[in-house]
Amino acid sequence: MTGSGILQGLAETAKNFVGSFTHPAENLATIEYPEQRQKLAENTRQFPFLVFDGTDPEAGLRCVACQICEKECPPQCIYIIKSKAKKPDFVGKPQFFPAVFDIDLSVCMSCQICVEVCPFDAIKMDQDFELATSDRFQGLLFHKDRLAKPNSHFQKIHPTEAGETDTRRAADLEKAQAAAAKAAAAAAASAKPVATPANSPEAKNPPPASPAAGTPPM
Amino acid sequence: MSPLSACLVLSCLLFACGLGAVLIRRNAIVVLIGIELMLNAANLNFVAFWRYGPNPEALTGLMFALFALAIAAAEAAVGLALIIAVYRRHRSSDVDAADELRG
Amino acid sequence: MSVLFVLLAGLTLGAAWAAVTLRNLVHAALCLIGSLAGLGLIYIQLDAEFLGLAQILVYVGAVAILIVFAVMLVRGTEPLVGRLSTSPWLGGAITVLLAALLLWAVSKSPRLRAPTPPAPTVTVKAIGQQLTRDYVVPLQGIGLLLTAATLGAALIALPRRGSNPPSTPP
Amino acid sequence: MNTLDQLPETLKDHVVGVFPAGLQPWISALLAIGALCAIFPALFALTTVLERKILGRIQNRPGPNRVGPAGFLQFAADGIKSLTKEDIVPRNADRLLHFLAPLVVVIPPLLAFSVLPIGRNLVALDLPETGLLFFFAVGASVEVGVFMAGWSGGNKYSLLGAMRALAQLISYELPLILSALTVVMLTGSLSLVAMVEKQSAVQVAGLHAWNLFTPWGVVGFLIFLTAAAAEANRSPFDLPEAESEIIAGYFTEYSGFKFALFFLGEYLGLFAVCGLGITLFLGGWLPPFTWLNWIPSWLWFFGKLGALIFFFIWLRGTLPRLRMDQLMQFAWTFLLPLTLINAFVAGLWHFTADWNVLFRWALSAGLLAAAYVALSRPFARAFPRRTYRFAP
Repeated sequence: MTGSGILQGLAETAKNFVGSFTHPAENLATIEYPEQRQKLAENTRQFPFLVFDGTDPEAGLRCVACQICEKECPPQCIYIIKSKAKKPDFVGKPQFFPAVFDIDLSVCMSCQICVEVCPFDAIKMDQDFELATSDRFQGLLFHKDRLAKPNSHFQKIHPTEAGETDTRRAADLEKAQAAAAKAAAAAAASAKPVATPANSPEAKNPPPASPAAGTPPM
Repeated sequence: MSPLSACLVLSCLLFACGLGAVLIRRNAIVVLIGIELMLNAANLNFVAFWRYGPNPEALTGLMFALFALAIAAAEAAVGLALIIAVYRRHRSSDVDAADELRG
Repeated sequence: MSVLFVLLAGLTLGAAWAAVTLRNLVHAALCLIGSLAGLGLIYIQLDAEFLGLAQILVYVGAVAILIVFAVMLVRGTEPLVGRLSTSPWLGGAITVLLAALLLWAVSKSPRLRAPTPPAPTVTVKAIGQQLTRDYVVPLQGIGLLLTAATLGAALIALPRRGSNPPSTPP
Repeated sequence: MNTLDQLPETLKDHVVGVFPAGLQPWISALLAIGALCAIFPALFALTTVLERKILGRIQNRPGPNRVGPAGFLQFAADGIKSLTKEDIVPRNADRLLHFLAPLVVVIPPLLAFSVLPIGRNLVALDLPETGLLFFFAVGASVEVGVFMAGWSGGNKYSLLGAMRALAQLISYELPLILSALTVVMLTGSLSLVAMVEKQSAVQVAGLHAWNLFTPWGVVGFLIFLTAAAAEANRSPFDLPEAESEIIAGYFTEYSGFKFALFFLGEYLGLFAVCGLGITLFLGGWLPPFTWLNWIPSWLWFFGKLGALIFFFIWLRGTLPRLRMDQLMQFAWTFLLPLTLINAFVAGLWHFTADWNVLFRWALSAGLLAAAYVALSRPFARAFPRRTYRFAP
């Protein structure tokens, strides 16, 4: 019958139309941004950010300004100036730290190469995309203060990766402390046969053997 | 200047416009427009005489105009079909172009 | 001679004059539509309501589109080249002569002095009854004629099977 | 009941009464024009929003709900947007025609509204002799506007769109007029008010004798709706402004306010044709049952108008667009013959008035069903149902 196709079509759309009122949850597929938000996949990545331990972004900053990421970055959008002074890192070994660390987000293409090459887990990819700004020049050039975010943020957005990083860092810390303790004991043993007073100065600040910083898993 | 004579003057002038177009203009479409005008001028006469005539109840003028309307529409259709056929043959809608029959 | 009639007559005449004198064919066709619509309104003003509206429906609705389609198919939209006509004076003289003759006849005829009769009441039922009683044969004739005209027009305008496709003008 | 029903009429009489006698006919005409020019464009504004919301709901999305309460100020946003947009006129356009075309497309539907009986004696222009003829004469002049729009833009695509639109308008005008003539044949007069009067006869169980409740009425109404959809360039017949094929059809070269005027003209055309359909087949302002006439008559008219508009929007959400050849073949080989047969069956219905209702219905409905099947077979063979490898 010629008209039957039309009637079936009309019935189908009528079902949709009525369904959208009776039980909107199943029928209406729209997520009304910005009130409702879509749950982002775990390894979604937008732009990099610097991770710092503890609460003080200056002291706890993991970045040691080794500038590998600056060299590796394909669009060259990272700009680092190494500071002269040093500060102890998480195992207590004095390291340099970046005086200036800029990333031009308008150039960055979110390729995550900087995260892969960073030996110190200092830079990770953030999931924040609401960065619209009216200032075309300085608006998207983020400086160190704006890039630094606590490790807790990193754990919130990338839980699995953060977990692995933390366990690895904890293992390194113990290895370094064990090495330091062993070195202290060795120093104490070698100092004891000569004279007991010699071991007091080394024991206080034993030169920590530089920890073989495990290269982060590729 | 009774309304009847006003209508007649108007239809004369319309008829003159139509005739002028037919005689003067070279383009076939304008000739057809002229013919349409002439037909409608005649129609106007019929309606004017029916309206101001002795017994309008007879409706003769009106009926004549109605039939003339239908015929004019049919004539326009056939006329335009002829123009398109002539155009396809002579590649131009100029009335003077179709003159093969001239001796 | 009401003001409305003069206005409508002016509109119709002006549009008719424009329809025949304009060089651009599409404008001419549209002016023809204007004049025919004006004529329809004059019919309504002459209490021939049914005829006036039928005129608008037939002409403004259908015949105008017919003429405009013909203008398109005959590629009349290119600006006309050359003079409007080869022998304007002869045609013009005949037209003016005829118009003068008609106008003289109109002004002389005795009937025009008669008083204007009251407006007749035209009911569509009366028209219908006339059509189906006194004018049955012409009605069937018109039906036949219109069918023949439509078929004829279609056949003439259709390209012959196998005739060469319309080549572009030289 | 009567006060609310005649409210617009009494209101107008009060206002007209204030003016001196000489001016009164002019004032009452002005009021009627003002009312029509206010109600229907307002209905247009409401319909644009309703259309987008209903289409959204059909496609499982909520539709516009940002501007105003639940999105019902969206028409103001669209209006302001189209008013502030730059009005570009192409260089080799024919300026005068380019300017006149939207007017010639918008004014006729407004004229057509004056003839429609909106309420119990609420008709702006009561033409006792030629109401329907006035409606079609005015409706036919939209085609001139469509051509002017298509040609004046100087753009080949818009001219092509205008040609398509004209072919469609003309070939669907025939079934529209003939199915309306079927009703005229049985009402005996061209006046729309008389048509509604005739449908107010009470048959059985207080049911008003709408023309829809007869076999030829149902088929006539369906044909009328199909032709009305084509006449208003709606849903399956919106080929002339098919964005996918020829950009925006005959109003490609328009922007800003003129484009909004075309949009307005199209919707007003739809309301006019729907209004006529209601007057012819759905008993104008008559309630279906006599005990329902405590609801004012003009509310019935606008209620039915809303129902028809919903139906057209629903149709738009369902059916894909017809190809040009399907469109033309459907009009000439299916719709027109069916309309003629329907006119014949209506005549039969009239002359079998004294038969038993059952026989009468069986005869007419049987004839129409046979005609429908006979006519749809060649059409279905010409356009066979497409079979897809993976879709059902």
